[in-house]
Amino acid sequence: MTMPSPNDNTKRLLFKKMLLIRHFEQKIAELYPEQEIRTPVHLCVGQEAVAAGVCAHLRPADLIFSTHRNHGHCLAKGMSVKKMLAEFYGKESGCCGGKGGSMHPCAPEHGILGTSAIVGGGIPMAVGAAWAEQMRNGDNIAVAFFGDGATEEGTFHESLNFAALKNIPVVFICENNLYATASPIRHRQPAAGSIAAKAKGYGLPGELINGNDVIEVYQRVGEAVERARRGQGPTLIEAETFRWFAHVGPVDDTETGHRSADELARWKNKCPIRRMRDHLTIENILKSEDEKNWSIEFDINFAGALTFAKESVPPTKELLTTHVFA
Amino acid sequence: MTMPSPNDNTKRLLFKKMLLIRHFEQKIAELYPEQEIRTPVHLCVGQEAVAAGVCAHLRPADLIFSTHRNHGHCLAKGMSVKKMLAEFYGKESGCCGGKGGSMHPCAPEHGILGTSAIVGGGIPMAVGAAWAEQMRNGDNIAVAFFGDGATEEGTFHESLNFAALKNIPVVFICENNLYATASPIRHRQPAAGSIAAKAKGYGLPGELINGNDVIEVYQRVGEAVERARRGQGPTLIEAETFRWFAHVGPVDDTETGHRSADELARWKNKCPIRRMRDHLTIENILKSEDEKNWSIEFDINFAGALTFAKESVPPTKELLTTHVFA
Amino acid sequence: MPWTTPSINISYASKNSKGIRELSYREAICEAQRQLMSTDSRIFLMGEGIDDAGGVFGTTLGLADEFGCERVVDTPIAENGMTGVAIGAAINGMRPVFIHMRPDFVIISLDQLLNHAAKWFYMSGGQVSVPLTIRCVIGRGWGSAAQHSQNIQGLLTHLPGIKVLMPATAQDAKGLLIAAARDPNPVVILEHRWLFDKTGHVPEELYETPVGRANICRYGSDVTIVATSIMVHEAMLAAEVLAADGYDPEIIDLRSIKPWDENCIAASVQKTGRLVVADTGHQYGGVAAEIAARITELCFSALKTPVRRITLPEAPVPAAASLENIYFPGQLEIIAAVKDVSGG
Amino acid sequence: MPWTTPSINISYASKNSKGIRELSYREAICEAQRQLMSTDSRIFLMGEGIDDAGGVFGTTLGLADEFGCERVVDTPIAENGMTGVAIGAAINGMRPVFIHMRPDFVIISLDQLLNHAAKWFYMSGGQVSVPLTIRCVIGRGWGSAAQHSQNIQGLLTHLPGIKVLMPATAQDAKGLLIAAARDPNPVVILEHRWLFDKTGHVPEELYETPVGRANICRYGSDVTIVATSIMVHEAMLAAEVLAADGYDPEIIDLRSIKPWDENCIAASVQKTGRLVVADTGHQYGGVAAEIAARITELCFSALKTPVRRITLPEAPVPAAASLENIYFPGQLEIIAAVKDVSGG
Ligand SMILES: Cc1ncc(C[n+]2csc(CCOP(=O)(O)OP(=O)(O)O)c2C)c(N)n1
Ligand SMILES: Cc1ncc(C[n+]2csc(CCOP(=O)(O)OP(=O)(O)O)c2C)c(N)n1
Ligand SMILES: [Mg+2]
Ligand SMILES: [Mg+2]
Repeated sequence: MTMPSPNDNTKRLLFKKMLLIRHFEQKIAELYPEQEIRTPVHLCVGQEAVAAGVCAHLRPADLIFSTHRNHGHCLAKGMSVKKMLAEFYGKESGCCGGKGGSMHPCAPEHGILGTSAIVGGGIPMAVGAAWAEQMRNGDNIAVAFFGDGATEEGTFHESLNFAALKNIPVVFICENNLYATASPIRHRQPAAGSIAAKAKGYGLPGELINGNDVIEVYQRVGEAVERARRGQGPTLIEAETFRWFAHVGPVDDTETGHRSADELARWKNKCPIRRMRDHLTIENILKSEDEKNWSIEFDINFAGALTFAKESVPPTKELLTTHVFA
Repeated sequence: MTMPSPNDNTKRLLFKKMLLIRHFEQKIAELYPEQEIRTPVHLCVGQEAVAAGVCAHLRPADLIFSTHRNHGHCLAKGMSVKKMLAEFYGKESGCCGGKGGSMHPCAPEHGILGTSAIVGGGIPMAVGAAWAEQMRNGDNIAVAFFGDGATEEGTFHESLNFAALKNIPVVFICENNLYATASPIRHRQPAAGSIAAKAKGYGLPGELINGNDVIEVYQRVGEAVERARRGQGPTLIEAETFRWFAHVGPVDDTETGHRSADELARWKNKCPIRRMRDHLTIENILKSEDEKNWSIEFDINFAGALTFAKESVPPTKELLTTHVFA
Repeated sequence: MPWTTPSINISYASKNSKGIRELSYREAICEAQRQLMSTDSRIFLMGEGIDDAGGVFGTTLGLADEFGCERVVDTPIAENGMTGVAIGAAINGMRPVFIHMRPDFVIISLDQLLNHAAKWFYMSGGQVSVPLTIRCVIGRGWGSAAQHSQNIQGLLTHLPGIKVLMPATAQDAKGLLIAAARDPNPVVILEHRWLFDKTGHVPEELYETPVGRANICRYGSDVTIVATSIMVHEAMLAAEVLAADGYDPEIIDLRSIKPWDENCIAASVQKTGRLVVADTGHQYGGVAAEIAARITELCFSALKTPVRRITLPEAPVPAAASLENIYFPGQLEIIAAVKDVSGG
Repeated sequence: MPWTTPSINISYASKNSKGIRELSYREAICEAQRQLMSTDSRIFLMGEGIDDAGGVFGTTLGLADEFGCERVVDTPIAENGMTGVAIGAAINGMRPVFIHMRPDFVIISLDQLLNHAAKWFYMSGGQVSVPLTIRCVIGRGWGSAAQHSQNIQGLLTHLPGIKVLMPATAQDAKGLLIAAARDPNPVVILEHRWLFDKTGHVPEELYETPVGRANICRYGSDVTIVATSIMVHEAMLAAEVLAADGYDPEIIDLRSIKPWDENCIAASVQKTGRLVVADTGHQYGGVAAEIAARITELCFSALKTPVRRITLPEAPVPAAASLENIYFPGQLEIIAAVKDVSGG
């Protein structure tokens, strides 16, 4: 029941999506020192394959629930760069009207019904949203993205139990980047256990995959998405990956704490984008000008979005107490 | 590494302890309609083998953390019938000075540092108490008793994770009596999962045992206690059993809800006390007058305790606001 | 009790109301849920053991049979996670009513309630609201002690983003629950178990008691008593004694704890010059503190004496009957307070 | 700031104090922990990432190296469970200090804090107390928004059984933390991140700032300003402006939020006849509501105007700088309030 390898076009799209995310994050990293983005940014450089590989299977009406580290997921799901950037710049034209900042993006038209920055907070909401679909006999599904740290919260367990009990069309995607802030996973979880292995306790399939191989992500998550859509219930996927920047901000955190430059270098060698580029090159799928063209496309788009974001007006004080209640 | 079968004397003591618990609970059931015990009672008739088999391994300085359904655990750990009864009768001489009622017994001298009636509430406390022992290089251990329902709470997961991470000397004893209040486990947990199986996700031993066979409980828990004491970490034990009375009070709840008279009858057939009596009889360990003598002993003890409880004074109003702070 | 009749504010039961029957508070809640589920397929009930023989103190009896276990959902014991699940369903088009048997269990879910439900609409810039209703039975007595008898309105009202209702009558038990279920925001309703048998005149139709409006249960002239939940009944009992002694209290059932009807209370205090607030909760920063602080701001010159608060003592709930009996204030405390603020 | 010097209340640093240095609030906290751990083997620190390079905004720097990771314990992300673990350790002879980077995460642990820690001693009839200290960094700014910038003292003070402290100076940051760690009860300390760089004169020795005592930072005659945490500094800034305009405010640093020093404040209000309360938290049932309600009870006839509360607006914390800047009140609001209660 393994999903076949994606076709050439899909592979190109996966690659392009990863490039888009990397491009966005690097731009944010460049702009951040200007101090005009006055909201904490949790960059996902190094983790692009998961967002791209998962969201490639999702329809606009499928839902995703993300975390503080949401940029990649949101972009992969279709969120507008303009609205996201305007939100980062604290503008009324932002995806949350300036009220959410970088940690709570919302774009209902793309299946993003809001984002929690409480670790573990979004997992049960994904289950509930998928349950609503099930109750209506819809065939949309929900995906919960979360980190390794989130699997330590009680909500992770409570969510798996309920999703398994009710056979809810949700896919749990844990991006295990081996750290939670500066805390290594060995400080937080027993070495003899594993995140994927926890699924068995609920009678669910649990799979450990290479989160830096977008084709593997695409195939394995594709099966999980299909299972969910066919009414065969949830899956827990642990995708091993690594973030390149520090927990928050465009900062190098190696040698100041538990992460070492060595460890980072090893993971940079496993760069998901380079890996896919190599693959596409060998397979002759990538045209020589593709990357350059895309890069120009991203630059133009981003520049337009940035102008939009910078020129938009900030929310005025009458908006301070609106939207407390609907 | 299986613990040998208990010797004859231990078997007699296990049996006697079960009888004590049964006797106590039945007396409470008889007295309850008088409406002088003005606190909810969660009777454990049918589940005596777990309390007896577990606590037989514990020293006074070992700690237990129990639940709303705590009478058996407390009695097995050495709690005075007098003080417990006085507490039920709302007296100052009770084990909590009348402030706790039936759900929060406390007897530090017997390793009972208080009891939570929040489902799942006591589990992390057991881990923390055992951690304190570990930090002091002590060799006392802690036992967390809890029901099947409690394994649905996030604290169960958080506790297992931390205990496994730090190799904490704690034994998790889940009494799976198949119900939480009137709610059957199939309403609450996926059929394909299991409580004991969850241990694997944390790299812990997890065992499903017959909670109505006091010898099996004694042997299997004995191994877990020894592992904990030797610094080999925690164990999760799921003991299958059944309660005879309704969730709360001396009530028959069959045919009014999800529990059926049939199901109860089947479990009464598996009565842990009868099972052990049969075994002791076959093995010729029980003297013919034993049970009668013990019963007289329990009666006399209980009668004295009851008089004490009834004659003790209730806490007076100056005590209403004492003990808020130490 | 006589006052349950006049207190039906006919203005919010429509003109051609299908008739008014004597129903208990319990029956009124059950009827509200039945009518809500019959008329809105998005509404469903969830909670621990809500389909069992007890039927949440009788308030969900028959509903599982009528609507099936997909709409009357027995849940795992996982208050925080299940609240998150409810929020997820709510933002995706459903209207969950999550039922808790005890307020203490709501405390476990405060992460999802306060960090999530209360903030979701705001954080999304007004795009995604959370039409979630939490029903929670409160109560007291029978030695249930510190972890099973708390009053939590003071915790729920403090942070912005959640509405809190406490019906004192059968009419409002129905009307406020309907209002809550139709509200696009998170609303918590605290229902007092000791009121479940109390009857009142309840319209048959589906009507809303407006959120944010208090109810004047007794008109009076020389002191205002604002009460919540069962304290409304204690106040009405107190009024009989007080009236015999020559006092003429005005009694206001707050009903809607947040938002609350400060205009109604301020108008009363402008008239009476004296205010006693009788809440079922604790004192420090409780509902009574807010009313006292705010009404003092609004009516400073009218107030002849400081606002008197009747609240729980500064201790957890004790188990022993001897202590429990004196723990919960009632009509005696209200009588004493009224006499005291009235100068003896 | 000049007032940090006179506000050292020498009475609780002992006579033969080993000397007073200029230390930052951050350093004072760090020193308190170092001295506590050096002198009491039962004390240990725990929390998410507390051993990392940032060292909880610098307040735990060096401690993991000095005391080892068994006493400076990096924990899983599981606030409720780990609070339960801390309680278990506390009742079994240890003295945990559980550190949270943000108040919002404490909300996740309210089951263990409010249902357990706050009630354990009472439920046990005075046998088992919970010597647990929770340190929590509060703050604001940089678009951290609704789930990372809350003020929770209003939630923690409502139910009986927990003490809540909010140091505004380096001296108290050290003295109150020591008092908390030695207290046999659960104590929550809320430390404001914007104060971490502020310096003060801090005694070298291990001293306690007494819990339940306020600190008069400025003596004045015509209005009392009670402030919490960073609002104390805003009030001191406001006082300079107000003094230039002919006002003479008395400024009281509440410090100990629960229990609180009602005698100190009442005495001041008896003198000044006017009270402004400036809290960092929300209004409904917040700390300011309690102080307003209680002081009005105690000083009704002395009060010339109703107590004025300065609190957060009734909304979650917004992200955009344009909104965030006006969300948090400061000296301007205090100046306006003082002028207003003083009749223009
Ligand atoms: C409940 C809660 N506790 C703590 C935090 C602070 N915090 C923010 S992100 C983070 C680490 C999360 O780690 P992980 O889940 O692995 O996600 P990653 O950052 O690695 O993507 C922590 C502890 C939080 N936001 N919420
Ligand atoms: C957090 C919490 N939720 C709900 C309850 C109400 N309640 C009391 S006992 C119980 C069932 C517990 O079931 P289980 O853990 O299996 O224990 P058992 O009663 O079967 O021994 C429930 C739901 C509670 N006390 N605490
Ligand atoms: Mg991580
Ligand atoms: Mg059970």
